[in-house]
Amino acid sequence: MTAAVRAKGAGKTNVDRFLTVLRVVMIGFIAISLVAFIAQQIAPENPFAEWRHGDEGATRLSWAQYRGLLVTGISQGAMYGLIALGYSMVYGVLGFINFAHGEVFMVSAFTGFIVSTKFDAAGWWEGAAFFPAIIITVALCVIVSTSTAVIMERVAYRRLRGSPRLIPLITSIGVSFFIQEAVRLVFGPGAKGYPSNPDWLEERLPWLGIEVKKLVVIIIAAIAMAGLWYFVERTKTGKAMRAVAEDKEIASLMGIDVDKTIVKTFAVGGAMAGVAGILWGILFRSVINTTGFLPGIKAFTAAVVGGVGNLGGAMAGGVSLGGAEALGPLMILEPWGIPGVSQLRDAVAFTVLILVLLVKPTGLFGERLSSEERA
Amino acid sequence: MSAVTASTGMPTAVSKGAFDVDWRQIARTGGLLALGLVFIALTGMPVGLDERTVIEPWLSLGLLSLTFLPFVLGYTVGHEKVLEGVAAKAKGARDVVAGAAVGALGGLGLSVLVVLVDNFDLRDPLVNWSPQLVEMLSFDQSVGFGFVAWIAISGALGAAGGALHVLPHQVRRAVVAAILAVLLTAIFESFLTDVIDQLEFLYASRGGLTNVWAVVVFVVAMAVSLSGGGEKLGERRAAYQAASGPAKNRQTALFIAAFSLAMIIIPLVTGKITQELMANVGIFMLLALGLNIVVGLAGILDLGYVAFFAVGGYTTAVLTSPNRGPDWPSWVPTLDGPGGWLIALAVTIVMAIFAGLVIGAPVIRMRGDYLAIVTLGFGEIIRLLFLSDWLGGYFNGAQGITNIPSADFGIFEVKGTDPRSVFYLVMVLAAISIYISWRLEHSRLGRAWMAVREDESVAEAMGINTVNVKLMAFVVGAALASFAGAVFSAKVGSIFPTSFLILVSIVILVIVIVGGMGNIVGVMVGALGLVGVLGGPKQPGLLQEFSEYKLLIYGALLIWMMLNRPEGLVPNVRRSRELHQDEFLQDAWLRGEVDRDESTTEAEASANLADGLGTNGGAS
Amino acid sequence: MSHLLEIEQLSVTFGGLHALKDLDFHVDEGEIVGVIGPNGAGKTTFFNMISGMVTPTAGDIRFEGESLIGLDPNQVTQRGIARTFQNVRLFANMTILENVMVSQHCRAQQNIFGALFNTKGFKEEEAEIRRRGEEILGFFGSRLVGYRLEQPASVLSYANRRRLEIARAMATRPKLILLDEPVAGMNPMESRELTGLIGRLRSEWGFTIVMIEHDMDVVRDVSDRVVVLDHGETLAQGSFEDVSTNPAVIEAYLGRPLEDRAAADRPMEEQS
Amino acid sequence: MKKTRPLIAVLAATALVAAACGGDDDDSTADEPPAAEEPADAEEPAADEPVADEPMEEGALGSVRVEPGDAIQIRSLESITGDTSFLGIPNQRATSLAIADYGQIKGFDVDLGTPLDDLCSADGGQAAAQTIVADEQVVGVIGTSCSGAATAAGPLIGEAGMVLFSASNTSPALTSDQQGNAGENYNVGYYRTAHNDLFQGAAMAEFVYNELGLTTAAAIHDGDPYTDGLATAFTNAFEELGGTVTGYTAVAKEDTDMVPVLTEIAAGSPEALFFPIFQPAGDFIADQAPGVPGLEDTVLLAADGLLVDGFLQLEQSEGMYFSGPDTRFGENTNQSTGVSADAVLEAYDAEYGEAPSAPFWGHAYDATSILLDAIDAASTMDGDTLVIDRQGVRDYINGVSGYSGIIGTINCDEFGDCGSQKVTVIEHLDSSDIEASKANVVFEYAP
Repeated sequence: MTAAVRAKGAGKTNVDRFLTVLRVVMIGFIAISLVAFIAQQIAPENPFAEWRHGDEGATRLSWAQYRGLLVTGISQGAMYGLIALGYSMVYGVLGFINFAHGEVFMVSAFTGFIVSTKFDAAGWWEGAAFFPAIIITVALCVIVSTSTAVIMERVAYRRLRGSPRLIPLITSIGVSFFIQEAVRLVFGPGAKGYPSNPDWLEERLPWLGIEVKKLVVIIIAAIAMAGLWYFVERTKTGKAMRAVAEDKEIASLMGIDVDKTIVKTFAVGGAMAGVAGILWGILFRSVINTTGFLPGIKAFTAAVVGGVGNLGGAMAGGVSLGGAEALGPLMILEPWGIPGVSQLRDAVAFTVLILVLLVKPTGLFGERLSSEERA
Repeated sequence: MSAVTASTGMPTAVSKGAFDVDWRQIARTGGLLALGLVFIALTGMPVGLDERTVIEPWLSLGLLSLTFLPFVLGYTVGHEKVLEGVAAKAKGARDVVAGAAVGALGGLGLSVLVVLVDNFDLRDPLVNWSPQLVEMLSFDQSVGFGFVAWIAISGALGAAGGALHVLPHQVRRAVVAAILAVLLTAIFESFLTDVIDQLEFLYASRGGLTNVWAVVVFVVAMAVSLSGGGEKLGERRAAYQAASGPAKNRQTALFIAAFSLAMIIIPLVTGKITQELMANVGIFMLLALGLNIVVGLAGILDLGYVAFFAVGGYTTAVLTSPNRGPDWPSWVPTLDGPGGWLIALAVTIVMAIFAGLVIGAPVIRMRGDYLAIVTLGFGEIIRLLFLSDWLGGYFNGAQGITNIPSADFGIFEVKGTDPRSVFYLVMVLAAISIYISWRLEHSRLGRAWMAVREDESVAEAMGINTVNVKLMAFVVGAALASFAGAVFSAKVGSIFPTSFLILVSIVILVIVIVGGMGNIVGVMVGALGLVGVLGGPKQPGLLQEFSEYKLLIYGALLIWMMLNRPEGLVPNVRRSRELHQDEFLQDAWLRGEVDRDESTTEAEASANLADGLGTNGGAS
Repeated sequence: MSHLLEIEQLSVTFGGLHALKDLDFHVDEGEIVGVIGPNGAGKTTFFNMISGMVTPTAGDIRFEGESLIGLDPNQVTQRGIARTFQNVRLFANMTILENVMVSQHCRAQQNIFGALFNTKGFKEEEAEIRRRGEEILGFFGSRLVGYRLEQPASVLSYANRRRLEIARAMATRPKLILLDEPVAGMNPMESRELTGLIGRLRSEWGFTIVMIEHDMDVVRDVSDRVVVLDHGETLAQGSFEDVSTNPAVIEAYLGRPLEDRAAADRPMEEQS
Repeated sequence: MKKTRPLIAVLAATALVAAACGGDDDDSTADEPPAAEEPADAEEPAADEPVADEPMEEGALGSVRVEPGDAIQIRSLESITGDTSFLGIPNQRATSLAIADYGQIKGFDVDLGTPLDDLCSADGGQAAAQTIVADEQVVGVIGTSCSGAATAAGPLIGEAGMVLFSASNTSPALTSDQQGNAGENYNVGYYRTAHNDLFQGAAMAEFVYNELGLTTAAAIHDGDPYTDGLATAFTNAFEELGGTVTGYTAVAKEDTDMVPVLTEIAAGSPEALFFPIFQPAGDFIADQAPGVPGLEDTVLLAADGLLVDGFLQLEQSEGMYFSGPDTRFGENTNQSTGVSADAVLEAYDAEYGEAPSAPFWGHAYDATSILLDAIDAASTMDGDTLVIDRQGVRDYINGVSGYSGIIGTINCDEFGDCGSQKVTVIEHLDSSDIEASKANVVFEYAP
């Protein structure tokens, strides 16, 4: 905390100087990369073009390709955002990172797989029957993921209230591994394929060229986000949540049942992850027991990028991160002629996290934390 | 919730009746047991471990995986936590009844499962929903037999568990010890026969203790326990802990000497399997010792600790292997031949320190939990860089660096094909690590780490440069991890990015936590118990059969430890105080120990208490 | 002449709220200055700012002629300013001796190699740190020494915790000690005793002391000079007698509803 | 404290037992490892052999004596847990079937012992190999599943005089570059029936360039040594043929959103895209590639990693080409056991209730029967005792030529490559009839 408010001048240590250099280097690197990228895209004959793979020269992307990248980034980011909401809410209320939140998402995607294959076998996953089928599937996914989150809280976290804050974090790592492994053992290793989507979902919109399913993902994410916002800002339960997030003790003095509110927070976060899970299933049509792990961590990254505790920020952070992942390797690394940039995508995502925490530790849109959490 | 009779220190035989039990609690525990058993059955453990015999011919590891829970829960359901000075419930038939009820309820879960599996086909999502499961659960008899059998077996085990309460304290301990002795002798068959070939007579030819020897082991263990063998050890330990000053130092020295001697002798008499196992344990012990400094002493949760292991491994590999990437400039030497490894080790340590600084500096000012995630990110970044095609010219990407020569010391060569030599090398490095940890813990740096762990901003106000101090923890931890990396690459002879997954960080963390954060002995016990028995992320342990379930057990263990024993098996006194601060304060308050020699008013004591709780939450 | 501590036009705002405003203040070597004022007057913020935990929005703090602005708390301590906390913040799980030893960190020279190789210099310094620790604890009579040395600080009584906090501040070898309500929560006998100790801190150890205190008896007994803060501004300065008869001060203490004070006090507790 | 007491008692008990039983012959056990302390009067040759007391004719590596009533020991070392178990389990099972079909050798049973796990990693392979070599009765090992495991296990097993015979390692480093140069990790005593990656890469390149007539191609691997090696082999061979490689990149195994990497590939507008990776990443590439502008008409090709039912059943895999070992075993019959491929599959299904999950079961079966043949050929009877000459086992396998196995005709080269070296490319037409697709061979490569 002291770092955030330090004035320039006397107290600079070597670490500070190193960090300043690091910030400058990272931002400078990104700036140069972007310039190089743009130069390479505009004109194949320029000094930057030679940075690329030697003789091949610069390759230019078409508008359709940019659009494809952007849409995929946003739809991926929307899912990160949905998961990030759960992180953000739990962090806001309990002040710890629920590492296992990604597994809630995975459990939902798994439920979706099981239910959808059953519907498919019954011939319900196409034609008009698809709509009732998908609604039932979504409902089941949300129910399962919500219960997972609530059980998790009851079994693993409730007893840890008030213990040093790294303890629940470590516990949640254990929970995460346990769920991952339990799913692998009970449902078998290997990827599970969703049935094929109805054709209309796979088609592209004539005027935008966007795949319908990605558009659906973005729209549903937006609706879920709006619903959540309404819930937290306007309903009584939502207000109770904010009160608990601000100060548990005072909230309980005000007659708010803190335990219940915390359970509700987990439930709402779980439901959001549940929605993300089934969207994931429709978008990628495949799920494996580790599906939740990396997206979970990335979603946390998204929450930090947007500013922890800030719901709108979580969504914005998710979309930013999705965009950065989709475009970053191509725009930042590729211009330097680095081969196999997509391999480094996760590295880019984590670098975004580090950069945000170095440059703006409160996230792009500011944190909303209770006073005790800000320490 | 009735029957509270005053405890007179002896189990009161009189109780209000065998059926005067808390039925709600029983229903709850029984339900949980049923769920747990069904879950275990569906993970495939019973069938998967059925091949492995524990006691020939009737008890397999698979069967054991289903039967130990009813016993344990049967015991715990009757088990009331007795607070000193608070009345306890009377023991007696009601414990047995409660245990039996819980066991039977749990068994009912399996009974229902066997009927369901037999009649419905859910194999599509549930892979272990198989005919083999039915076969196993019904003991190759009819399903009806299985149905009845599980209620009976589980009920009987629960009752047996509950019956333990009825036994006098000493006998109870002896029985538990004897059961454990039989199971351990059976389960550690491969280890015991590897250490002493002649022990093979204990076991049947296809594995498993024979009935006769099972009984013998049981009786012997019981006799030893009843004769007070265990007690004496316990007394010795207590005496050691109570001792202080030169007496304690002498005892410590004696213990260290005995331990070192054992470490030198054991590999000489054991076979290669054990040596290999111990070499692997040693590598993880090195890693855990390093992480212990970071997490245990300085209180920094580093989830990317594997990065330093990777840096250590790769640096040594690059410096010694002729097969490193082609893009290295020629001035980077290839150090094979005598002493080469030592020089490489020196460079490796420097590189690890450098990595520690580079990774540490950006994260060190972050909040504890942010730091955890960011270090995890760094761990991944480092692995991805080693894996990438971009740096493939240096680190061979996915193909890894192979043909890493053995560590040649001229007079003594440490090579992977000779696990004993690896073990000795690891032990020397572990001794160095332990020495470093111990020296630093008791220096001003160690005190500063503790202060930072307790309350960072106060530490800062007391003139401690917390950034430097934490960075130092990072760097020392990194250097110790690089030891492990250097040995690892010389031992395996090849190094791939897949050896450095996040999982490794987590496993090391589990070792530190299970053993006891901040305690060197605890870390050693943790490494031995976890990597030695269950196995490391890519290393088999004694229980090779468990490798499929290893991570599940790691996860469950982590949760259980955090909930019930956050200070670990061998706790660091201070650390455990910290983790149980409220309880300590309450205890102290209850016992009136807050301040005997002063006029302590009640208000003061409660202020005391409140204050303790306050600092508890405030530290970050 | 130049003062030991000199504060000029110091201001700080928290989210638009002026916690301190244009504060001028100075302490001379060997003085004991009492800082009083109603709750929420900005006293603790004032200490936090001197000790580097909060960076002022404007103004300057000079210690021995050098500015402290922008320094980390540990650097401030290094320069010779130590403090205690209003809500006693000991290292509760470290032993009493360790609490005092760890506070000498910034006065010790030995590095990691000394510790590793157990050099002569290291051993001597450790012994010296220990000796000094015991000496400082001995200052408080028999309460913190003997068998107590190896006990965790958490077992201490409230009063003893306050004493240990002062001992810990002394261990950093400061020139100036900032005491934040040193006798809060003590019974009259204990606070009388501590008042005497504060006087001895100056006479025997040569510390200059700035002290926030609500107990007017203590303030009167030891302070050479008293500063009254209210709403982040200096209300009055001078000897206790002058100040206590100042009508503005009386007004500030009596003329405000309690709730108001409590609310205004909150932001200052945030620096943890 | 209370809780730890029983444990202590157990330890004490164990220690007592150990002391009691170990006491009387402690000395003899302690000397057994060929350490250094032994007095210099020992004249026995290379002390590794425990029972080399009889000076009989034997090869440089010593021999194994199997007493009457004992069994000949071989081991299985495959990846049988975790994500790669789909690869290792069929190998291990086929090995058991082959042993059962083969029957006794000179009246001695063959025992596979407890199946060992290579954990698909170097460290796992090494640890398991250490377990194997601890038992000096072991003659040979069928395994490993993963090349990385063989890299670490090979030296140990080779040094112990045993043979390591793999059914699914394909890395050129383990054998040779096919030009007569030993690979970096070649060890004497290592053999495999799987094809060398260089073959498959060349086969695919040949197919794309000559059969499909495409001149530009790109390749994607997933950071697995196998896929990286194969993709490299393909691009090298393709360029050698005169084609242009427009892109060579990688994804992470956990990636799901492939649009960025495909866009990167699309920038070079390749006519063919070879991604010899595994599920699930392969699913996403096949699914998303047609939607990326610039890749609509690109021919998608994959290798045996995706030649699995789970992938072939996906609609999006239709129209793709797959290279892989020739799995049209049909009437092929193993000459040692006289069992045909179909019969093995039938037995497999009867025993394990499912079809093999990876195509290397036939390779494992043949590897096992060749090893057993070699043991038969290299062993002699000494009274009632069977004496197996370790060097003889190797010599026999080195000399294998024209062996007719389930996977075809097997010839071993000097670096242990014993595969039938026949790679086929199939065209996948119908995701609802994958058996037909598997049989739809459009290209054969057998140099």
